[in-house]
Amino acid sequence: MRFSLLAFGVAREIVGNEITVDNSDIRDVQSLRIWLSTTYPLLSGLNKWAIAVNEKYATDSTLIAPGDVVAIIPPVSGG
Amino acid sequence: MRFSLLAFGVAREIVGNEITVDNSDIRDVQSLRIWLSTTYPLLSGLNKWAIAVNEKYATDSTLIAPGDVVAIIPPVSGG
Amino acid sequence: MADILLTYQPLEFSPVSPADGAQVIFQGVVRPFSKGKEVLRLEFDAYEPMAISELEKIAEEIKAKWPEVNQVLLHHRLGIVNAGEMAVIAKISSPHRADAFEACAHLMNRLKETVPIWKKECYNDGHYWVSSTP
Amino acid sequence: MADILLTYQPLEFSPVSPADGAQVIFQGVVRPFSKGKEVLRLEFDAYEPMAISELEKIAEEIKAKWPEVNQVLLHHRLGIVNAGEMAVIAKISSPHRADAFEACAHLMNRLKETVPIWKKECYNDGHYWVSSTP
Repeated sequence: MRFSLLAFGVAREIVGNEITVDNSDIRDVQSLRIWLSTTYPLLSGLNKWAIAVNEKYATDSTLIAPGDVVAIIPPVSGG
Repeated sequence: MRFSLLAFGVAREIVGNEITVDNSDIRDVQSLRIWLSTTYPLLSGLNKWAIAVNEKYATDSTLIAPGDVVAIIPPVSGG
Repeated sequence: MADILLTYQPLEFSPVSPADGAQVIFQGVVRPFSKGKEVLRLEFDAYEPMAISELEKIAEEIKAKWPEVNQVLLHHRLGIVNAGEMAVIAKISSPHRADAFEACAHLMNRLKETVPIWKKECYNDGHYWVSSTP
Repeated sequence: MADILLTYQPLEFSPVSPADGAQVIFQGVVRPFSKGKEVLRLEFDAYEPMAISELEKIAEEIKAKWPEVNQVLLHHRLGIVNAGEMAVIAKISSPHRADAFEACAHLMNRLKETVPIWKKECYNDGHYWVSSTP
């Protein structure tokens, strides 16, 4: 399954601006989190980050479909 | 006893900008209120007004001394 | 510390205070209608020296209650103010926004309780001193 | 109804809204010090389309909770913002001031909870993504 993964803030410094993920083990946010922690161990040192799927906050059970836009959302700090 | 009496807002339209009061019966705010209500009956039709003596809010027992500046303070409505 | 002004001129926007992280500003504008009637203009009367001393007391209250507040500003117009114009501007600058919001709301509440300023609403067919008659 | 802007340009003051009696404005300015260290500048990153949609949700929340609010404005700078410059301006216009103060404080609280914007503090000797690391 292929989808785009965006990263912002501190996560952008670890993962890069945008990568294409092509991995058949990733079907939902929970399996994405497992893959991310293995692939980018530095992410584990951060405060709890959220995942957005198609520009909406997702939960661990949110499914990821081919072509989705997925994003790593570190703790926000605007204002 | 002589003192200046200022009036503001709606009270200015009844009493005028400033008058000099010269009346030996007026010794405190309470006696001033009695004199005002007799002299300017229209004041009785207003919402409760305060009296300031020398630019400070006064109570009925505040004494008035010769040369004081006394003011009629209708309900304030700034802002 | 307190920047207090009563003026017959139009009010100016307050510049940004570069050292304070949180700045809350209140602008009170003359509404064109009041209780369904068209308001042509307001006229503000004030007992100026007492109004300034009451505003200074409020600024002292604010400094006592929110010690981190760095700036208390209150500019109020007097005389004729037309619909759509600002009648009052209040500003609080502080390192933190919660203090700034609370102190600015307090400043406006206290202004309306104790400061000797009076508002007359002028209509086509007369005028009314706000809060003055039952 | 909501006036939302993410911009790499300096923020402009919002003009007076002539029909609303009460206008509360929050200005967030970059402080020159953070935790005792001199801050040279901030850099803001954002997930722009999601930030705009989260801000629109907050504006809807405000309209539901304070139906009299007429204007919700939130302008946020992105990229480099130097100490002393405004990073954010929020404004609520309403007929009554209590609603305007509450809604503006709510807007800023929610901005800091849910809107995907990130702040990096840059010092002489490095940088720090605020809230990102333990």
